[in-house]
Amino acid sequence: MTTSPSSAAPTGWSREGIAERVAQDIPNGAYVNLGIGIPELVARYVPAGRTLVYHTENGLLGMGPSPAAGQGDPELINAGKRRVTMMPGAAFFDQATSFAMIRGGHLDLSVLGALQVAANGDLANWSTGADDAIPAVGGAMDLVAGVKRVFVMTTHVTKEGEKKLVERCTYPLTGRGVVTRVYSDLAVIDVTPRGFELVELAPGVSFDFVQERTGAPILRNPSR
Amino acid sequence: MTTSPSSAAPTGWSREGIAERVAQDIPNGAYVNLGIGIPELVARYVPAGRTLVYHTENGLLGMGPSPAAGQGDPELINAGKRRVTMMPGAAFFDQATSFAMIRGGHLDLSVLGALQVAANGDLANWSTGADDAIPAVGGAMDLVAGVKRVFVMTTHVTKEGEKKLVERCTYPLTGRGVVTRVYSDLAVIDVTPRGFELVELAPGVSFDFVQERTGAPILRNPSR
Amino acid sequence: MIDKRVASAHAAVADIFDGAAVMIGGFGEAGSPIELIHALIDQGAKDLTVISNNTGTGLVGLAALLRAGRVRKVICSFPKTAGSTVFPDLYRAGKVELELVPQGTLAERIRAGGAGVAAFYTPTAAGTPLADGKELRVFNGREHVLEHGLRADFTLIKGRAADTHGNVLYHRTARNFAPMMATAGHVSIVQAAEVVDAGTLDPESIVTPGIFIDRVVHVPSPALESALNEAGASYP
Amino acid sequence: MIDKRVASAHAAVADIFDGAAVMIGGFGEAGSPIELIHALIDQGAKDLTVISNNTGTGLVGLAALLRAGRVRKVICSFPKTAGSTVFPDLYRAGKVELELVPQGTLAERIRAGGAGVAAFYTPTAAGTPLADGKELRVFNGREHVLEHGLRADFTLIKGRAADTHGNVLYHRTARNFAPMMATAGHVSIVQAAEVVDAGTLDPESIVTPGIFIDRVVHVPSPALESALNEAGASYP
Repeated sequence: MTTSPSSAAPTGWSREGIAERVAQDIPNGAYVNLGIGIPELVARYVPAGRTLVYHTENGLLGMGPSPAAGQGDPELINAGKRRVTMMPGAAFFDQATSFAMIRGGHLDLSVLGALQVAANGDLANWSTGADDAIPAVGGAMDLVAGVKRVFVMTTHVTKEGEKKLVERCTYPLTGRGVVTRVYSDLAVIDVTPRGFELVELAPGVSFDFVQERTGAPILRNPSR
Repeated sequence: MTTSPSSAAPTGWSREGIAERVAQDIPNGAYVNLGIGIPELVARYVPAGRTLVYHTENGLLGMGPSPAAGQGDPELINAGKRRVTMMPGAAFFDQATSFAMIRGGHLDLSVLGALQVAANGDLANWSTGADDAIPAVGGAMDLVAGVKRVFVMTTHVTKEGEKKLVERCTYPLTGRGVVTRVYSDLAVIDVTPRGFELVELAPGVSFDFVQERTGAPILRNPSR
Repeated sequence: MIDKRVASAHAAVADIFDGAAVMIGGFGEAGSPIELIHALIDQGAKDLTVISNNTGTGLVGLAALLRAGRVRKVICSFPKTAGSTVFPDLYRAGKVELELVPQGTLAERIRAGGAGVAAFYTPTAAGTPLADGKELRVFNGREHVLEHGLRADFTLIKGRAADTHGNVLYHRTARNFAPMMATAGHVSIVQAAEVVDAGTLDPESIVTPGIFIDRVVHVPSPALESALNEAGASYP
Repeated sequence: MIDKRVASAHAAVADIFDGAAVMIGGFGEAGSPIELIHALIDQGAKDLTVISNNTGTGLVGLAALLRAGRVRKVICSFPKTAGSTVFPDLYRAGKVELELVPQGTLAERIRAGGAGVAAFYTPTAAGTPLADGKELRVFNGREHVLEHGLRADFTLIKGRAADTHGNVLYHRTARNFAPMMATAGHVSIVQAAEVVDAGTLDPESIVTPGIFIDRVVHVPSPALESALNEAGASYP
């Protein structure tokens, strides 16, 4: 049965559900950079028995969780400028070394948010291009250019119902052909040379429901 | 009175005398790289009250003198692969950082040997270009390309009496237009946009004696 | 005898001239050399080009320097941190120029400048608006952007400890841009919470070798941007 | 749980394949990973391209690898140290190819390879035979040479201490090329005199962060090239 976009009721994965789903796909020992905001949730859902090493591009490998409120060190922070802790085996380094890790392909995975993801893997996540916006990019372009696999975590459509998975990005790009996989509230979708390919539907979500909210064809990928 | 080259008797500065003369020209606090061999003698003659910081391109700033024979650490060595010591304030670093110091113009002075120095400042000191030679360059090209001032320490002519200060180098170059000043057993000679310029004659050596042993005109530079 | 100590932050920045390019360490407040920045505000130099990852928060430090109208141009990666209002207002009013550079490219350009590397090819930003007008070249089938080394007339950074030769240690993620900026400043100035004699720091652990540092200022209890802002401070 | 330890030098190098490019740390004997090199000789891989500053002395270590006929090509800056006879003989006999690179350019090419920088412009070697056939370009009135990043299939280095995550500390001037080579090897292997649990080393003092290291081998009392040579050793 097809549900029209206008009837989009709360369904599929919550933010936490998306984070949990992403965490399942990250192997033990992976070096991971989690983008600021929603992607940070992933760290809470890493399955027991797996150890990930978190990289924060401002100069720390082996980042640990936030300290208790009011605790911590104002000069032990993450890329979002919030206080964090460090794990056994942590190391501090300068920005040139930190981005050598990123650009040189040493990180296994980056999990980022998105404004738009295109069927060709293009990502827009740093600017809407609005005239009055203050442009700010940080390390986003470096991450997508360098990290081996880029996972995007996002709502499938915007609050206003606009599609975020599109044929071609209309917002300024962060990188071309860089996205590996998209985890939305509705589905897990790979970006392949053939375009979007369905990996998994969120519980209770139909393929047609997802396709209607997606700006490009999704292959059902029967081989999975 | 003119002395012909064929009558070249021992005269002018000894090796140690040249080293002492070079040392006079190095100000307190200078960061200095002394080439392997004769240039290393300079460190013995630094005037009292001056502290120089010695850089060895294999990764140490604040190099000290050789340890006693049989002493020292086989992994605390200089660019000539001989054991050295370290001074208070020393720091170890990797090769990329070491050559960032060199290439980035952070060293004040390099003192090097030479096969040939040309009147335009070209230096040849790494290869005679002989067919059966094993080519080896080490850090010589980096040093001459990057260090602020390059002093050459050399005998004025070869053992066979061939001129080493020439109009144009015939040996393969180490760098173009890089030599600041030449300290030989016979004289101190600047390399200027006008060519060689006399700074000082060694004791008992005449200008003509030096000019005859030099392959390009030397300006007497009356302004000094 | 080598001793790079200077008496005060004000003495350290006294010769910064109008129109100078100044690199300022820090990622957010971590590593921001507040006392040197405040001394620079007092000193009065204007038409500065500031190279720093951010643009400060509240009305102190980097934000105060901008607010005082001393900065003609900012080269940075992220000028709009939460709590940053001074730069956005100036930018919207057309009173400050912005060169936006991806963070890793900014770090690498500064490193290249300090290391005598004139320019380099990076895959970062290829195909994006930040590569507009830049030279592109394909290596191994992939488009790269030509980026140039960056140097500055002065560098201002904060260390945890420094010795009289200018060797520097940093504190945790306050390290960030400081080691590269130390190499790329024609005159590099460090404010350090602890200043010790040469020979005190472990030669194996020194992060910035003294050759890159020209002046050492002892600032025993450096202010933190967040603490100043919570107290409602503004400078001057 | 992350544990990069492998049981032996032989286990660590077991998958090095014929034709592989192998970076080997060391400046002279300082930092030369003798035990890993000897394990590689035992293992038998041939047609190797070796990237290392020198070519070894006597009949052990790097010189022994060359003498065993396993090396097709050497990329280095200085192949004729005192006491080096194996390489010169092979080179004169036309049995090994040599790519001579200025030491600083070699270091920077390896760093660039590991840092994802495709190529860079350096003033070093401009106007010399080592720039022959290379692209030249003028920046700020000065000629520069285009040099490309270098990577390798494997990197073999020696550390003073390593932890189970692969964080590494070095010993004095044995550090030399190891930190860059660790970043540029597809598989980077460190032999360390001391191996400790993660969390033991000071996070502020780590020279090579574990992300760059794939395998850690404990070699408690590494041999020194000079001591082996004085004893008249040859390998195998």
